[in-house]
Amino acid sequence: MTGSPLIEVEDLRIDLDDGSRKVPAVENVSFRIDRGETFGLVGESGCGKSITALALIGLLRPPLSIGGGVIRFEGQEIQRLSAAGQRELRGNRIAMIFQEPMTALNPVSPVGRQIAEMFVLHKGKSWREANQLAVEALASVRVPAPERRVKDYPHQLSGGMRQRVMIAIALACGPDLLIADEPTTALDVTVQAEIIELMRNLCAERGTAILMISHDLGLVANVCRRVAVMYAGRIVEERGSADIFRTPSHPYTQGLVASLPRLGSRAALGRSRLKEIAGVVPAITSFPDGCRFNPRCAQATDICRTTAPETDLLEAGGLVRCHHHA
Amino acid sequence: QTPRKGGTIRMTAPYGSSFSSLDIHTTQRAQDEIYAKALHRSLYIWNSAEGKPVLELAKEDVVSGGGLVHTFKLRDDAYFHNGRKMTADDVIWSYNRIMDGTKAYPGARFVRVIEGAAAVEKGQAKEISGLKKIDDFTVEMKLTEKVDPGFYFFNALTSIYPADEGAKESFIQKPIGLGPFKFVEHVPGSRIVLERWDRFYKPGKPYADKLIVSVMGEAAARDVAFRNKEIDTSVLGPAQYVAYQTDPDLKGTIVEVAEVFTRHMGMNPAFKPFADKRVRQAINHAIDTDLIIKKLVKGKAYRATSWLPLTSPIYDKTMKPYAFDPAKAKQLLAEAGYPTGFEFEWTTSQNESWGLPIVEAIIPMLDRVGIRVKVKQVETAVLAEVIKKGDFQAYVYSMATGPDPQAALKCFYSSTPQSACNYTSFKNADFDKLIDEAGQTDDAAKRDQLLQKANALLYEEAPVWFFNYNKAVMAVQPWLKGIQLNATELTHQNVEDLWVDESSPAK
Amino acid sequence: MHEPQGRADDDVILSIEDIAVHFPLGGGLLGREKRLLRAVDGVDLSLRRGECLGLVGESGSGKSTVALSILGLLTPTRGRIVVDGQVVTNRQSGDRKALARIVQMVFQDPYASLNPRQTVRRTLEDPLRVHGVTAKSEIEDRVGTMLRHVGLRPEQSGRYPHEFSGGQRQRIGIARALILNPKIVICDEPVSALDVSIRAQIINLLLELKDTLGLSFIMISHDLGVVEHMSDRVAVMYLGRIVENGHWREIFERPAHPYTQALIAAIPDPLRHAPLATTGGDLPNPLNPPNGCGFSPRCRHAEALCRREPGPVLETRRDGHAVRCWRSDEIAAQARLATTEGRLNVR
Amino acid sequence: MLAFLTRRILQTVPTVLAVVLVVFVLFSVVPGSIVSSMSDDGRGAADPQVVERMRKQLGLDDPVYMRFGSYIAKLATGDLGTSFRTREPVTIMIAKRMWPTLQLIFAALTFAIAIGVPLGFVAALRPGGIVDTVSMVVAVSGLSMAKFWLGLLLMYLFALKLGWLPSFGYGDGGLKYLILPAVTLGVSPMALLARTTRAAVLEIMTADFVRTARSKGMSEMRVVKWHVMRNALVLILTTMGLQFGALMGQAVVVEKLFSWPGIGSLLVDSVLQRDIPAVQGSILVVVLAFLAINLLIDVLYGVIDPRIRYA
Amino acid sequence: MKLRANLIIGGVLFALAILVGLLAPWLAHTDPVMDANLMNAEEAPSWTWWFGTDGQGRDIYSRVVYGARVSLTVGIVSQLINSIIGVALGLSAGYLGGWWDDVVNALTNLMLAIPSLIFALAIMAVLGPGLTSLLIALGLTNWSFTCRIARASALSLKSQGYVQAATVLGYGDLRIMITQLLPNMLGPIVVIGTLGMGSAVLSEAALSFLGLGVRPPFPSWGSMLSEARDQITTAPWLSVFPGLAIFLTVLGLNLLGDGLRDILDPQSRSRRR
Ligand SMILES: Nc1ncnc2c1ncn2[C@@H]1O[C@H](COP(=O)(O)OP(=O)(O)OP(=O)(O)O)[C@@H](O)[C@H]1O
Ligand SMILES: Nc1ncnc2c1ncn2[C@@H]1O[C@H](COP(=O)(O)OP(=O)(O)OP(=O)(O)O)[C@@H](O)[C@H]1O
Ligand SMILES: [Mg+2]
Ligand SMILES: [Mg+2]
Repeated sequence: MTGSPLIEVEDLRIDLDDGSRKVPAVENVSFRIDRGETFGLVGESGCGKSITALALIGLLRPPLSIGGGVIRFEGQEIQRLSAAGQRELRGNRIAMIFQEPMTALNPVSPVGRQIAEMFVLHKGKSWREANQLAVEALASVRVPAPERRVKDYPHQLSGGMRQRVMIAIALACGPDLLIADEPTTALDVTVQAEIIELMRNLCAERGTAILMISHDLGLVANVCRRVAVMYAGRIVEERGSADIFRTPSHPYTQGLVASLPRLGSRAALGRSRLKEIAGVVPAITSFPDGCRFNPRCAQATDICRTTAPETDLLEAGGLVRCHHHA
Repeated sequence: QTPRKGGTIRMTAPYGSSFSSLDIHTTQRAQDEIYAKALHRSLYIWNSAEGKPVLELAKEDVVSGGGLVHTFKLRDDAYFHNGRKMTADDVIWSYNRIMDGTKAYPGARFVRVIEGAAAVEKGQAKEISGLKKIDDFTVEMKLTEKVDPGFYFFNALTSIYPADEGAKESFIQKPIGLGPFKFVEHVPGSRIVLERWDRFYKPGKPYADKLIVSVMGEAAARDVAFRNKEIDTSVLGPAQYVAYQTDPDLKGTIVEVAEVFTRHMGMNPAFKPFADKRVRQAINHAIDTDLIIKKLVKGKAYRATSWLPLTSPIYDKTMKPYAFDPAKAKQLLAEAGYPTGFEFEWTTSQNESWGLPIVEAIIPMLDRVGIRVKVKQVETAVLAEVIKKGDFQAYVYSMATGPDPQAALKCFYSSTPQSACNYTSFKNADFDKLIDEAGQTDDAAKRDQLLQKANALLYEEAPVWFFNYNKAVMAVQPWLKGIQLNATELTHQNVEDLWVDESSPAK
Repeated sequence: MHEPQGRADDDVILSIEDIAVHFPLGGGLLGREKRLLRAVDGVDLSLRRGECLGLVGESGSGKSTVALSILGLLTPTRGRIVVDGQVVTNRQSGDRKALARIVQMVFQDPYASLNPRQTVRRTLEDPLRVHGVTAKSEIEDRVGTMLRHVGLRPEQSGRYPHEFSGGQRQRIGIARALILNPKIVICDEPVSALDVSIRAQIINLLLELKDTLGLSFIMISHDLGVVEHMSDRVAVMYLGRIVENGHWREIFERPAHPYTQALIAAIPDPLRHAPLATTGGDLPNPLNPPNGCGFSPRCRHAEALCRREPGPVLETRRDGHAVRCWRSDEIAAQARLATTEGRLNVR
Repeated sequence: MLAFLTRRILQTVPTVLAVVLVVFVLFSVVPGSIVSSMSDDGRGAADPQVVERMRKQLGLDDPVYMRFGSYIAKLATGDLGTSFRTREPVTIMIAKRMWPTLQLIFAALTFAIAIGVPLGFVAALRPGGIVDTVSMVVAVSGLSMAKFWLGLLLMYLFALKLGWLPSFGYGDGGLKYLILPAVTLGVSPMALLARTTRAAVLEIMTADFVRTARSKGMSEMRVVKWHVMRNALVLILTTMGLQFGALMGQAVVVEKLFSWPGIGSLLVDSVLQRDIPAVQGSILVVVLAFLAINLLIDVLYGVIDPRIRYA
Repeated sequence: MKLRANLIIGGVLFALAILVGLLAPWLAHTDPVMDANLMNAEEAPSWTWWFGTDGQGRDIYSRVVYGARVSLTVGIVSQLINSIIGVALGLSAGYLGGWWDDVVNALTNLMLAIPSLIFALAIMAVLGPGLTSLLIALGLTNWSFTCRIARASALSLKSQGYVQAATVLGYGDLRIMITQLLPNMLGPIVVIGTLGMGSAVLSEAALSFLGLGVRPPFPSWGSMLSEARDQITTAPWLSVFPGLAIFLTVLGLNLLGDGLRDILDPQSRSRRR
């Protein structure tokens, strides 16, 4: 965790305007990613992973807005940049791939053109050159017969192929950071494996850092060096990926690791009742006071119900946000 | 003022949103005769100043054979628009065509007065035996009745077509006639454009170079167009009549004439209350007709006394219309056995001058004497059918009651079928006798007297509620001169007599 | 926990015999050319009493189609389904009710599977009424019991679905499936739409109910962890066919079919920051399936034999382990090495 | 493509036949007839003999099935019969009226597109803004006015008060005659298009691929130009296809009001005067036009939206 | 849920129109039919005659008030007929599919292909002018849109879990259609219905203009407006007030429809979720 940070997020807050007031959907989020590093963000649906990513790339739209904190890209505060300056970063230096490859591509535009746009936008190429480069880009994500495929429309490609196109678009300009928001959730496991490998290899070759978002703790832990776990708009734990799985510190992380049947565990340990996390994920408008996990936490005490815990540094490395962490 | 040559006359055809047909033999609608007056000519023509038909295509009519044989000396200077001179053959050909039984031309009812015409209609003969070509410009016509052929051969239904040309398919697309203007263009649903026919037989006529007849069924649109000086003539309804009268700019444009139409409510004697003369009279008393004419019709009508209209040559000026007298009406109803009144169904169209609005105004008046009205609104086309079939208790309608008084009164002749025009199934022996006598007499004065008597009898019998005679009102732009007060239909102008001065905005 | 072992055949409560479901695409009067989509193409399965059968396979491999055929929502193009001794294929429409009392279903999306305009009470009462339970007290009784079974409080039954969380909704869905006391419950991805932290609750509930009510389950899932955890036997589908079928332990410890192997190997191991095993290629277009073995284009063991027609047949070996592969024996040995070694050193 | 067109054209045959049948049945029981309507202005009473001949000649007394049979037989040869009223072939009558109606409808659509689509775009780019509010109020108001009333007001204002345009008629076919009727007719599709466009653009602006486009570092202008427009067009096209039918209907009113020589006024006249062959012919042509336009739109879909392919 | 301005304005306008129609006997100054007194013909608006009088001397205010009854009846009843036909056909076609779906589709295409105003014109010609005919004519010619929506909803709802669940539970087809599908497709149907009511009121006016309107003597706004068109320059009050009544009511219905769409349309709802 040394070297100059590529991107640094400090105390980020994202507000959701629900018409009458502003509710923080994400709060106190801080993390940094170094050049070429792989960083994972996990958490359940609705905990704020995607909007955090959108904030990084400057794509929050009303009713969402950045309510506080700083995001620095290579030391530059992104929010201070002009709109044009932000656009220059976007796509060129920071790229993003989205969850649903079907809807993330324009259905009425050939995929080749959608790749070529990147070269026109950021490299000042003519369409003719850009189209040529698009073929190469498509070849680099190992799409067979790229010369023919560039003319295809998204619906003519399978899910895996589409996600490859997304990767080709994202990596077209050789960005420094690739944000992958659940890039494989819509795919089958066998296809997922291929996409993940492709992404991992390409980024490693080019030294691109990855921010990978997923709710699959196992996947993220496998792909990323460091993993942050989000719960209800806050990062509750940030660790090296092996540690977080082996010795989770936060009760929520512990619960997650223990609650899911893992392949091979029954064969090894026999079938036992799964560990449950009681209760439900709180709604964004009714986050509990204190530690947001307290209503579901078996170890909760009074302080958890009143005071939000600060981030603690762990001896073994990493951060945790819990009054009673292990 | 000497008429100016040149210019464009822009007339309107206000009775619907198109012309029915360019074959004028097939249609008797007032709408179509507007253009036909420019394009075609018949043996006679209506003379508005004299109020009767006069010879047009013939120079002379020699009557013989006890008044049944007419020998017409035809013009020898009349040219069809294709440049061919009209001859006796064209006249005979045209009348034969009209009698073609397989085609059902409405003009047949006029030509049928020629001997042998009915046989042609039934397919028993090829040519009308009563028509003979004496030489190229002389035709002999033998009639079946002693009538004035002028009333039969003056309107456009009996126009003279160029023989053989008229049978061609193309004729209906590009009609050819003898009129002062020749056909240029027809935009169906919009307008007919005609231009001056140089070889027209009346020297120096027509004056204008061009005639445009635009179809404009919407009164409101016509109003705007007239005020906007886009058209030279516009027929006015009651509302606009008032408006134009009160507008200093437009006041001078109004031209009006009493037309030969009688508006009335026909009562079906098959409906029991209406079988009683007293009930029919009661209705005539119960309705404040003058008030309706004054307020609702805005004075754009003349109070009807009896059947024959104001412009009828035998109109009896001494006759007084039914008085508005609800008390009398009540009394008559009581006498007839309806002291508390009754209810009837009144079939009407939407016509603004003699349809629904009138009925709406009458409903409360009749209600005051105990008669309740149920309105049945139908379309005009349906109304005509309903009336012919006798499928009504009462109807309201407007009927041509001229120019021939004898023909108008014949509608109440008991043997005239309901489907012809005896819509109220009128049967009265005295009336029949008067008509018969009038038909047989040679003495014009006596005939008029008999017909007047018949008309008075109708007043007494009151088969209808006598409403009004139409006052036709047209607005005419100040630059259009020579408008004739045609009592048969104000819009039917002999266009060769019209001319426009320099102030016309039309090129 | 108790795990049923090889039982006699009279214990079979559901048997599927060579069913196929073909969807005609296009067609119709003056329509475009007709094409057949062979969603399910010759599937044999059987389910024993009290057993949980896991059905896994890639998206579009025909799992749901099999389920819908069992439930009578689809009429198979060929083959026979026998439920509790009754043939349900070629049934008359009146039999729908009878079948309903035997087989029920839990749906994937708890948000879409409850009628938003009906209270929970109506959702549970109506099926009873349809099935001739009219006594008010009995209805109330059964609804109350069922709600308690699935961990909801009967007082909540007057609420509408949107007033419940996803996990609670799935409980309601389960209650609805069980209200008619069916013998077989088919769960089509019962937890994949749920929050990760809720899944365990539902999985535990299903297993509990299976034991207390003596239910037989068919468990369809993408998540091999869940399938392994819940199933007694597992069937793996690929391109409308069963490629492997057997006891769970056999399948997960000694997968014989290369596809099953690939499937298991593609699951990322959180404790190993290592490349994932990849197969290459996507599931082929079912409208245009490959010749011979359906998996051959993606199979690294494929030989000329594999691409030849007819494809391999489902061959049953000892202990009921069936595989559809010409070369399974040769591959099996390598596979055992690949999967067991690196993986099973869990704490 | 050719196969698609053939198939689609063949598919319309049942619709066309059904239309013919429906209209035929309706007008075989309609009260009143051409014969009575000929004398409906009260001039010259009808001559019973002529009436009878005419009924026979026009086949009005034949049983319905016979009339239908012979109509279909003739229709198969492209013959729409002979008008009762004008006594010319209906095909010729319609041919003369077709162009003005198409002119009117296309002018109205052009107006609607030229105003409605940009209005919708502008409104959607700042939802809730002043432009949005004003344009949507205008749009809803445009939808809420009786056509003939609006036409009269326009006529009054632009022809009479301002004197800019002629108030009626086809004139020499010039553009200035077309403007008022086209605007009158175009107001409601304009309003609908503005609303559809707004809704479509708003919806597309929230689509995932727009987010992707933004993530590429595109400016909003480019996002709209490169990604939103074409997608919005698909939705706009759908509205237009359906609007065409409504426009044909509205044209009846507008043509009558402005003395416009189109199919619409022909239709009203023919209905009111019971010129049955002309009624059948014009409805048939209107339906064919509708089907043709929708076919065209389907083809356009294929051009715009690659997801739609015609085998 | 935040109430939108269009919903409120639209709702108020429409409710007002309904109220006026219901309370007509109390609101009206005179009888709209019998109190024709030609002595008062064509008076301009004044304290005695709020909206002036017409050619027959009837109080326009009272006629506008009573006109609400006819016009709203036309709007509501005809649209109700349309909705019922459209939903019945569309729902059953979408749910049952098969040949019935083909038949309904063919019918819908047919109805779409004949412009509804033209179809209504033809039906009016057959039935003759009058309120019943009008209700039938407008009620039979505008269901295709509803039908399409209902069919599309049925198709998409059919694959929803709860509909499948109902089938699995052994519900009969009719029960499924009525209890599971119908309540869940009402939103868009109601929206279309509201908009359809507005266009029915306008269609009535258009048919009046073409000479095939409502049967007198009971006034409808459309017939009043159409009758008064000749006097637009001379007695503008004759047309202004019924014209305004139509405009405001249809405007209200349109706004109401839009507002309801915002609330009921699942698409816009999901966007906000
Ligand atoms: N456009 C928006 N309008 C209103 N609320 C939003 C919007 N986008 C996100 N939210 C809310 O913000 C919260 C965080 O959303 P986010 O999409 O970041 O979740 P996530 O962690 O990515 O979940 P998932 O795993 O489902 O993608 C959620 O409660 C969501 O409802
Ligand atoms: N009603 C239908 N009409 C046409 N094709 C269908 C239909 N239902 C399913 N299919 C096709 O049949 C195949 C199998 O579908 P099925 O839903 O059974 O797969 P699955 O294994 O359940 O997939 P998933 O994991 O995505 O649920 C797919 O290719 C699907 O597209
Ligand atoms: Mg997300
Ligand atoms: Mg499935």
